[in-house]
Amino acid sequence: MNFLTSNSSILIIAIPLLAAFLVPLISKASAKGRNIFVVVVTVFVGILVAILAKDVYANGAHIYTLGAALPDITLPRGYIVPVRIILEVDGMSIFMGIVTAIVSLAAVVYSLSFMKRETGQDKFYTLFLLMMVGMFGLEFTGDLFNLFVFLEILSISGAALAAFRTRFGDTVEGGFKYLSISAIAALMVLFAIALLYAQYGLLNIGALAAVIQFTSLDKLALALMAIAFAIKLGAVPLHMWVPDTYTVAPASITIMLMAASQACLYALFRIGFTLYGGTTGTISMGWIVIILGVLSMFVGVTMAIPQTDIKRLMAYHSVSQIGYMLLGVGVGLAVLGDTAALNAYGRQAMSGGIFHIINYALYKGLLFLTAGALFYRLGTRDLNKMGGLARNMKFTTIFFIIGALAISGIPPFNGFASKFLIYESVYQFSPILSIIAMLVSIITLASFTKVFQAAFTGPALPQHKDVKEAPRSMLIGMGILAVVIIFFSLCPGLIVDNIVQPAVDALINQGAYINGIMGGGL
Amino acid sequence: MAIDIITYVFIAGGCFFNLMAVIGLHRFPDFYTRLHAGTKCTTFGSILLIIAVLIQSISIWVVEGGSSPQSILSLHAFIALIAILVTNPTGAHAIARAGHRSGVKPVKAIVDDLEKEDNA
Amino acid sequence: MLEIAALHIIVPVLLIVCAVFVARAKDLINAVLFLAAFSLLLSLEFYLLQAPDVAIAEAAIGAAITTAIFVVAIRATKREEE
Amino acid sequence: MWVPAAIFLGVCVIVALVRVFLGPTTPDRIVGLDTINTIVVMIMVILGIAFKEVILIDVAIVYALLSFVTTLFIAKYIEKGKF
Amino acid sequence: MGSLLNFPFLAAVILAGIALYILIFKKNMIKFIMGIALLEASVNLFFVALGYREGGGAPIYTNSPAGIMVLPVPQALVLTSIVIGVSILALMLSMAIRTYRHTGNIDTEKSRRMKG
Amino acid sequence: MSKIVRTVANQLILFIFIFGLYIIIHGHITPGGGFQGGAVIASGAALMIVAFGSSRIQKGIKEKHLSILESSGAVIFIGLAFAGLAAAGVFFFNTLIGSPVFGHTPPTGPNPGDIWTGGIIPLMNVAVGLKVFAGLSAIILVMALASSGEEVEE
Amino acid sequence: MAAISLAFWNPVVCLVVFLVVIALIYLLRSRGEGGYKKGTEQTKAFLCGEELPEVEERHVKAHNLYWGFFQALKKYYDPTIKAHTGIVNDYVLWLTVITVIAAITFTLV
Amino acid sequence: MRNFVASLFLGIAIVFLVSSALLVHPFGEPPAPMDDYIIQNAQAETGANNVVAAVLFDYRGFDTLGEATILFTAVTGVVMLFRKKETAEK
Amino acid sequence: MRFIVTSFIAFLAYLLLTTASGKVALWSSTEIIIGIVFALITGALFRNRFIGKNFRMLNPKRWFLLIVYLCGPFLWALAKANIEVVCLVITGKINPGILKISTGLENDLSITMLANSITLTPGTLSVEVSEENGDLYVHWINIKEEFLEKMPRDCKSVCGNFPDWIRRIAG
Repeated sequence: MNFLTSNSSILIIAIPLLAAFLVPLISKASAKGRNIFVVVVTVFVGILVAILAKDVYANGAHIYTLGAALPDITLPRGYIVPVRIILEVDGMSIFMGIVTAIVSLAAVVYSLSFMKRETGQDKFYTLFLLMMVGMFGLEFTGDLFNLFVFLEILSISGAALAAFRTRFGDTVEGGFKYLSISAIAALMVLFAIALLYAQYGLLNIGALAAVIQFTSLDKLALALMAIAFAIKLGAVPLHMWVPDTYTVAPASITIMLMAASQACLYALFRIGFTLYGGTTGTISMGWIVIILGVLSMFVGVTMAIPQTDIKRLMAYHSVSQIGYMLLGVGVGLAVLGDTAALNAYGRQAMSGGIFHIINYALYKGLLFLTAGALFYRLGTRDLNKMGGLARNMKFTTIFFIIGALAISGIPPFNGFASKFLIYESVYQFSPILSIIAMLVSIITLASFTKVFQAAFTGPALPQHKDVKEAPRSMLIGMGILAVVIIFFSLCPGLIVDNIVQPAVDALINQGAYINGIMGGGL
Repeated sequence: MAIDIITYVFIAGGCFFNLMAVIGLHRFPDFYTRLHAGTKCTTFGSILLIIAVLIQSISIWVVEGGSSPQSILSLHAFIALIAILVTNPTGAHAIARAGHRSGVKPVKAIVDDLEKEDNA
Repeated sequence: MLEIAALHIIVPVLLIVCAVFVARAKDLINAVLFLAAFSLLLSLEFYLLQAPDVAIAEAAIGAAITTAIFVVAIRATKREEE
Repeated sequence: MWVPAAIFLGVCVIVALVRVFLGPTTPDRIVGLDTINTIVVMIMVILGIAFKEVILIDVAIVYALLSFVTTLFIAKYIEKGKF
Repeated sequence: MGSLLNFPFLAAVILAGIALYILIFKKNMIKFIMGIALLEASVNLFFVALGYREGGGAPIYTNSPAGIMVLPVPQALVLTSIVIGVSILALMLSMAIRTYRHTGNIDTEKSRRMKG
Repeated sequence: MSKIVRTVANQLILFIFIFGLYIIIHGHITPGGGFQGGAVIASGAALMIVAFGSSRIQKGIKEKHLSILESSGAVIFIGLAFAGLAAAGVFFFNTLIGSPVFGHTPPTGPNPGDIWTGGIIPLMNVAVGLKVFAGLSAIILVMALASSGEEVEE
Repeated sequence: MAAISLAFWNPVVCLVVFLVVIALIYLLRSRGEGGYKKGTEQTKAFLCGEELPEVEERHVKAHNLYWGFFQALKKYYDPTIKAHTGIVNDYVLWLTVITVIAAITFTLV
Repeated sequence: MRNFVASLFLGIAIVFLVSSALLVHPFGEPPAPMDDYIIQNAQAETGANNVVAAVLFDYRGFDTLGEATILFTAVTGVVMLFRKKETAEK
Repeated sequence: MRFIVTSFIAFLAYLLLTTASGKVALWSSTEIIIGIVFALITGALFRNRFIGKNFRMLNPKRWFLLIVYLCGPFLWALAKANIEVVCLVITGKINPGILKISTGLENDLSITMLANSITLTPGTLSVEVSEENGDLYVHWINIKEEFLEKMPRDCKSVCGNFPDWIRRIAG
């Protein structure tokens, strides 16, 4: 147990990686064994995340120096800068880790039935595990170049999976768009790393944050990194790949891509709060994040209404939902230097934004999975060809209702809790923004009413007479998310106090992050 | 000192042949003749330059004694020369064949047996 | 060391020229040719910057393998850029 | 003496590159590329001597062996062969 | 001379500019992928040029009094970056081939199916 | 390609292969290492593909063999990293430093001849070399097969 | 630390509200007509005595919903939809433009 | 319209890039707090003469693992894209 | 047999690459051990590629002749060829054409050697090789007029006495 606790951060990354390398070999032996293996690995990683979370919430940030004599020696003997790669898991990282773990568990269980009709499943599960590795690595690493490497793992595996069903022509198009955008964004990040390395000769985030001076090169690096992560998470007007890619990917991969965009959101916050947290750049960056957020909310939701492709509609909604997080955390970023404002409303706005991350991942994942179930049974994503499905697919309908109510912010559900935190605090910052946010929520409800009306209600169409309920493992996958949503809906206060607040503190408290690296010498 | 002068002569020769190669690329009318210049002259230039390298490093080797790394240097340069000698003419042959198959005719050719063969 | 500085100027200029030609070539196979030359000169530049490891990697991957997969891909699609 | 020779060969590369640019047909361009390959290998060998580093020559060997592969691929393309 | 000495940096960023030009204006998929390759190469060149030290030798212990050496870390990073680049190129080219099979075209505008 | 190219390729592949192995095993004392050597050998595979045609190469070595090779190379690599975790308690710890096998500190020189240095670095070089060779060859083979109209078997 | 516990939000309250809603639904349902049977004449829609249209025509299609909304906001929707061209090059152009704007912002402010 | 906007912003982007290249430290004189340590201690700590190899496999071995993973991912992706039958027969 | 020969040649190549690494006659013991291992791997992989159908190249006399040939007539012809090409570059007077010549050589290795030799030597370049018999199609940059009359082309005037040498080396 002690071994697991002290090594959990690296094991969370290394075990799925090892499993991914083993999957092609196991798959030669037996397909069923492979499925069991993948599920077991995912569950085990979930347990490790829980262990790590317990440790982090009890003892503060978890440091792991790779290749040193002991994991917590961050600085070499008698030297002032770190040399090796260091994993640093603080409250925010572990928060994102929990999101990733839940989403990937649901996705892998869902995939068992969903991908049954496809060939090349060993490739699918290999890439799936690699995508998990990419997300965990991106969230846990404390090194800039390592962040770039994991970003690339995430992009490549995500793009390959988005193009998985190659018999449809448009899947390849979606994958190509995602891969091009990711490659360019990753190269921008790499260029920014080069600019930072040129001045300070360092690559560690904490060590860089201690010495950064906000020269004009740093400003350029900040712009490059911020916009690169913004395009990866799909903020308007850089969101155009989102509908294309989310639409064509298999449903379980769509939710993984969604979690990937959350991981990039994390990277954006890490850059803004930790790396540049001590400089004067946070105000302008905060405003850029807020503007991107408001644009995302509004454009995303208005573009969603006219869509007739169910997954495309949901993809535009995810653009819109990301706007909430950007708005909430952006307000916190804009007032980071102003302690009074931070305590008055900034902290609350940030907790709203961060709480929205996990809520979004849950209910949006549930919605995408129900869309996938419809596609699995009907073979089409076109809303015009659907109708009256509530008769045949009862569980799917219930899950859809839960997700739709949660995303629209209807009071008992968890979407309302996080949105309410955002409305309340942003109102003190700027009333207009808050009103826009509420308006967007109303339009969201309207568009999901449209989906519900078009797909589930109405007269029973003759061509859907013998449509059956989705297979069991898909229902289990959706059920996991639905149960977590209901739990979060019943006691959001518990979640906010125990999980979200440490994340907010970790983002605000730049000194603790730096101290974790620079105070660990011999 | 004499060794230095010999080295310089070889270097000058190598540079001259390489220069002739690239000038030949511009002087000749079609690609077969350019291939003559581009292959032969660069190969011979490389031989001369590597001979210069060998002379220089062997002289250093003799002066400094057997443990000098210059011996490995000359050997590796020699391996590079062998690689060039094997790959260059083969590559030239592949290019010539590909060019002929893609339909490039020799300019001002007074006889073309291969063309006749293809037509026959 | 002035001569080395001269090489440090000649080779990057050649790199830029090659890149411009890559951008301008209408025939994709010519663009691949320029990309191969670009890769070669990039390898030389790495060599000049005293990075033999990177130069070997660029020579092997950039010159041989990248060109190979580009040529193969052009064979599987079409040659002309419209 | 070695570095000026390398610079001279660099100028030769420029001249050959003009042929690669002008070459009316694709085979002409490949001839130019092949010439550049050989000259660059020689530049690498010469600079290895100039820097007095043995290990740098390995790069030249790698390049001499592998530029051949590039040439063959493009040649096979223009003779319309199946890969 | 001061700014002229920064010429490798300048060359790298100009290459990035050319690559961006290709990425924005060239609608052929394979040309687009070449643009990404150029961008990759420019960033690599920038990185290695960052690590150069005046009069330094390669970062390998070959001479007995080890003299000045150029910085090793950028070279290691660039090695990683090169392999990443070739992986991305391979995957994108495969996708281009697939697109051509489905649509008979590799133009980004003519082969697209999704918009709006 | 023609008879001449085929013959030369048959002879040259031996030297490319041995040179690639040389680069891999001397990765920690001369320039080179796993990636470079693997890429050189993969270029040799590309040479065979271009000289003989991919369908003829495929009779000898199939994509699934390469895939197994690649997986095993990756498993060896991560296994070495796990060995650090098992032996010293830290992932990626260089466990073999100081031990008689691969544990020496090398003398300075262009090729000191003492290969037993570098801890796990030579082993990792071999693993990465295997992996890179198999991966890049698989990419080229699969793409060449696809371009000539054949598909990979599942 | 600012206290952000959603104190008004008690799980028990939520459960009670939920139960009340369930009870209301049950009450409403029990007050309904007892003689209702599925699949009989009762369930047929009554359209002024006219013949019922086909099932497909009775179902309101997705793209017909909110038609008036789009008509009212035509000035907004036309350019917005036109901006979503679906071409990768345009995506890169957007990326460049926004990066340049961000860089200018950071440099000036 | 598109061409004009694109050229304008491309120009500004290049101006930014060039200014960044001019603002970087002079060519050949990098600051190197991390690299100095590695150059001095690599031979003793890792037993490798090639400092780049020492960095690749020892100091930053995790990056190399990630990079090997990327190659693995790409190969899997390419093979996946060209697989033969795309639906299993039922 | 093939395995042993291929391994041996691989071992020699490896030794050439690692010269001066130690004390055991220029090589260190570890290098020799690793070289043997690599040579065995290489031999197992390429034994059917490297050595053709027969073993006539194993005769050391042929190797000796090869070295003599490379250093003697070949180098001389190469120098002559280059001077000729340089003259042509400067004057620009060319008279090209593609000729078919029968060499009378049978096996692949000798045809390859001949083709590569004449590519590098006076004014000639092998363009195409016949797959059935060993006929070469040669691009000649400066054809002599009197050569054109005879239809079975005279091999002697194109490639000098190379075929004889090559027959002795590899034929």
